[in-house]
Amino acid sequence: MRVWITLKFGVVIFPGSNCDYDTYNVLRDIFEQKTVFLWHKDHDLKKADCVILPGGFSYGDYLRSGAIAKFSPIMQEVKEFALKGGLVLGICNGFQILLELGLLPGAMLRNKNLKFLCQFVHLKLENERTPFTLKGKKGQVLKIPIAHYEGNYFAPPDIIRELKTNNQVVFRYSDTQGRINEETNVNGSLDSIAGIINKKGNVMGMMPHPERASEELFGSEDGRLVFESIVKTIEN
Amino acid sequence: MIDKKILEEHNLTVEEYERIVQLIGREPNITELGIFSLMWSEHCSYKSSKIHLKKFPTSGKNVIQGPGENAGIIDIGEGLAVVFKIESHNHPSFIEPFQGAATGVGGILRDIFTMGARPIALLDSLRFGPLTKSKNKAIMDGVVSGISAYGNSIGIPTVGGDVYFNQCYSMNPLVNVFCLGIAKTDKIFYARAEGEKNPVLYVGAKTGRDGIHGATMASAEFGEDLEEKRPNVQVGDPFKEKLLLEACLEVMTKDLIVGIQDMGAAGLTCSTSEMAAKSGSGIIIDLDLVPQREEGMTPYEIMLSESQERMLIVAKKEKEEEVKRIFAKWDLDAVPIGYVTKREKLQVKSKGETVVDLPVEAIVNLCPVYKRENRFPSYLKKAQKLDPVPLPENYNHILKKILSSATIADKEWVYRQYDHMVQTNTALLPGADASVLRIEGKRKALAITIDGNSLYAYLDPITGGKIAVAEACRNLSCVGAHPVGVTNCLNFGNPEKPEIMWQFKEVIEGIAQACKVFNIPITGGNVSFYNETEGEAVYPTPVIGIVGIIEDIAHMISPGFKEKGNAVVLIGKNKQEIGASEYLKSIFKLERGLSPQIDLEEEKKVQELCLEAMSQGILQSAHDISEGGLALCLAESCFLSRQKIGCCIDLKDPIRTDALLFGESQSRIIVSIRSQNIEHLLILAQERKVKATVIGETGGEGLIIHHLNKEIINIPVEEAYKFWKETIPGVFKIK
Amino acid sequence: MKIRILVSYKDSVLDPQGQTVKYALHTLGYGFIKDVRQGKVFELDLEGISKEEVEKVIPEISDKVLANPIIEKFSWEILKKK
Amino acid sequence: MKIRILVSYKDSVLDPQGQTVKYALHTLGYGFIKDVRQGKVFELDLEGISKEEVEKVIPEISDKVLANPIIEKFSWEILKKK
Ligand SMILES: Nc1ncnc2c1ncn2[C@@H]1O[C@H](COP(=O)(O)OP(=O)(O)O)[C@@H](O)[C@H]1O
Ligand SMILES: [Mg+2]
Repeated sequence: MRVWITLKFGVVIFPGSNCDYDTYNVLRDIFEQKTVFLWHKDHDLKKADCVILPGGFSYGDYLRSGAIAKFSPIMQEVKEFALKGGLVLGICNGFQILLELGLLPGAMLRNKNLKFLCQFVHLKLENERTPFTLKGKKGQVLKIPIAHYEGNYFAPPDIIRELKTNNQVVFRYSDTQGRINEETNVNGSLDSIAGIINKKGNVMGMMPHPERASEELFGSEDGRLVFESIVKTIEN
Repeated sequence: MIDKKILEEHNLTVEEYERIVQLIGREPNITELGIFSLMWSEHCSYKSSKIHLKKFPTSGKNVIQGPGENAGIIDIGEGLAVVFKIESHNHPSFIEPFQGAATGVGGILRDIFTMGARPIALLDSLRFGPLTKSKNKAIMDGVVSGISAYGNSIGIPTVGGDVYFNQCYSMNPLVNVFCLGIAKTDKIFYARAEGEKNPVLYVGAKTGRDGIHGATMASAEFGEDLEEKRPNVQVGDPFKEKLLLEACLEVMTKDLIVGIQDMGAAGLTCSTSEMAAKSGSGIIIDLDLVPQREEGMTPYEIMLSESQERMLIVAKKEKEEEVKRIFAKWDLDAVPIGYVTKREKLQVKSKGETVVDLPVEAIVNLCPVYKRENRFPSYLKKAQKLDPVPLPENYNHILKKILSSATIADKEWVYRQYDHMVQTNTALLPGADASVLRIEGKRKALAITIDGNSLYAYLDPITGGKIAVAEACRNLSCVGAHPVGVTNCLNFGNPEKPEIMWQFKEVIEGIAQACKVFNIPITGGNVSFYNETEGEAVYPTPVIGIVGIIEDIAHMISPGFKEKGNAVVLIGKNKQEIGASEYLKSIFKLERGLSPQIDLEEEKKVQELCLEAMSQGILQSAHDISEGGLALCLAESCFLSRQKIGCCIDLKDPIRTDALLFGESQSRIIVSIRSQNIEHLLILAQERKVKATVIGETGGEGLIIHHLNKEIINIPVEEAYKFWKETIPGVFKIK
Repeated sequence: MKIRILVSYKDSVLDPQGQTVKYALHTLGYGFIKDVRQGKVFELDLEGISKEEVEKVIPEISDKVLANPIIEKFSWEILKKK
Repeated sequence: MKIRILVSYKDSVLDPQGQTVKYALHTLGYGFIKDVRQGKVFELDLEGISKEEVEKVIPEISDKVLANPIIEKFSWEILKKK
């Protein structure tokens, strides 16, 4: 007998991805979603409803993070999928790839202290009207870890303006109360930007790792909001 | 023609050379000599340490593999085994801190996944000179970045470690890296070359003129001619290693290979000859087939190259093609360079000629074993003598100074550069007594810690050895784990000096005794000698890595106070021991006195009590007393509590106040507990004849300590916290 | 043919690495250094390709792969063999 | 005065980045690229220092701060102002 599952996540594996299994396991075990891996050399998205580009060091982050992965065969499909309105989430290195690919505006510079940063941060949810955050409340503060060396978001002034006018900034680094200042801006990102979405509202990139904050055992479950929102979106 | 000079260049003595000639029945050619120089080096042959390492207990019912392979293996039940090992990369990290440390990580990772285990945790044990010298700062900065760059990129979390600072490490920093992997007990792989005509495959990076003589360099004391001894240090390629890791583990899921061995120090030489020797077989390879990065490499260079990210595989004849296919999937070549033979020989061809033809037994197992002379060190008596120091007036002031000593201060500056969460198994993050890792889908969890106070070992080697083990076990018991296996890295000076050799044998004796009392096997480790510059040796530095099991992760305990109004209980006895303390070092600039003493049986009982109380779920927090003493342990218990809960303590012991606060007496643990459970804990203690004393209560914003009804410490937790937290970042701040 | 391509941040993008180097040099007493910018250099060995093609292909490669136009600029030259 | 210093791995030293870039360019069809080496470039603005001193001090800086002589080599030039 054939079981129909309407919902399917595709997690892309690039050479050098290292949060691929973390993300896969969380989706499969915690959210009990049908989840498949997508191989960078393939052209097949396996009918995924949502494609996730996981964290890691694709191609060792050599040259620039995401600079080489963007040329993978699978990414040409992901691009098409995105342009057709498919849901694409880039986490950390995945975000960097989306920037390099031009699916999201801007670029990443090295963290302001020129060091890799692995720690919990607090995020202020700025836009809850996205497929990735609709289970949240505006202004809500989430505790989710970051782990990156190049997460210092940069874009020319006109782009920044545009991001704001279109309400494309989804997450900003803040303190526990949602206050935003130099200190809470751990990596030096312009406007404390931690996550953005494209105009169309179907492609989001974020530096923090929601998959690392989906089980109580690891100190926070706030990351669930992102995955639960996607599930809700697609189910409707 | 081999002459004295050539022998010196190869760190071989005339006697050793004569032995070689006698073993192979002729004069070796230069390539063959090179091979012996690597395999008979201290680093590979353990010729000076073997007889002492024999003292270690290495067996136990859960031991699947003890010393002798790339890593040790312990059965943890449910069809799973942990594979772990520690390696040093001291000399390279001094010469080129970033790449030296990075390739150190790469090396130990290969030791683990070459056995079929997926690495799930790294720990690093670091020793540097004082950060007041910019050179030491630069080394630390480089080493930490190097470990971070390699470990983060390949996606293995660095979940813990330790950092000590001492003058003796100024020209001799120590970088020891520990790695642990998980394997299925029925899918473990060894360095074997079995089955005549089975193909020998070379996989991974191309061979270049990297670190030729590297292995022997690691066995030659630095002198004025340091410049000359500097080889071209290798550059690590974590991306390549990640591909290698995934490809090897994928190959191992299928029934395709008979053996595999990483090419670490001593590269092709070591892997070919060891695999053959362990299987009583031979290997023949053709160097023309070895992938090469540079033009015109000689057989000597190819055999001795230490290029990173390479492995040697003996595949099953008929499976060669499938192995190649899997490596191709990961954009790697698997190149057949030879095959297994029946004759127990290593044969190497180049340009159609045989350039090496040696009995593997001679290369691998017949290196002379030395029983080096050892003598009681002249410094010791004097160093152990401690004239009484004046009692301080202001203990708040003293506490602040100790909190700001680099060795005591918070190490977040280091571990936040490491991705310690990737693989999402890290249940207890760095900063606790031990790191705890969830085992996917299991109730059980793993706890890992790494320890070694070299000042103790310097002032009392045998006790230093015992304490290194005891403290590691104590750290495990503080998170709720019982120890199951030990690995160790022994960092010492020049073993040809009798006083160094004495330190070595004493420390080993101490480690061995402790392991026997705790009934834990040593499954492997590493010895690093010649850690000295211009005759100045490092303090004897045993680094002990111990793996423990928490039967139910729900019982995991962390060091920070949890709630106001809990009772603070001291398990163990306060003693008047002040020698070898951080207090003497940072306040009086004294590194002397007798190290704290230890009664291993008592230590064991203290730990058992702690574990029993945890399994009954009556403890809120537990933190062991070590460097900085009781006062520091209390301070940290406040710092590590979410809301920085303070505590009010009342001590009655009739001993010197400074010794009471800052002395480093062993076998003590501070726990916090709800008042309704105090009775129960005290009864458990009585049953075990362990001393347990309620010494105060959690709560308030201050760390307050009374001694004999006199307030001696009263400082806001937030204020004390700043000194502890900001010391190391302060040193590295970019203005 | 040997090609050298230099990639560096646009002036509008601040370069913390350069700043750190400058700071380090100052503390070492090299006060006469007013500014430091750090970038990347690529040296390519080309074979079987004409000068004309190079003129076309190198800017293409630089723009598409070696540099990120949002933050970086590039320049290139043909190295004469010694 | 503007100085440009190029720092790169010695030829005998593995250059993982360069190798990976080369691999990427090949898969993109630029097969005529036989080798890629990646290095760093530093551009320094100097003030109040004579040409002679520069000749002395730049190699010193490069050797001590910008490059690690064990694995890296450097070259430098004075940029003529446009
Ligand atoms: N201090 C020690 N205690 C126990 N075993 C040791 C020690 N030092 C080395 N060994 C064992 O000797 C063998 C060879 O060590 P080593 O050369 O470091 O391994 P590798 O060649 O894989 O680096 C290993 O199995 C190691 O566990
Ligand atoms: Mg090995």
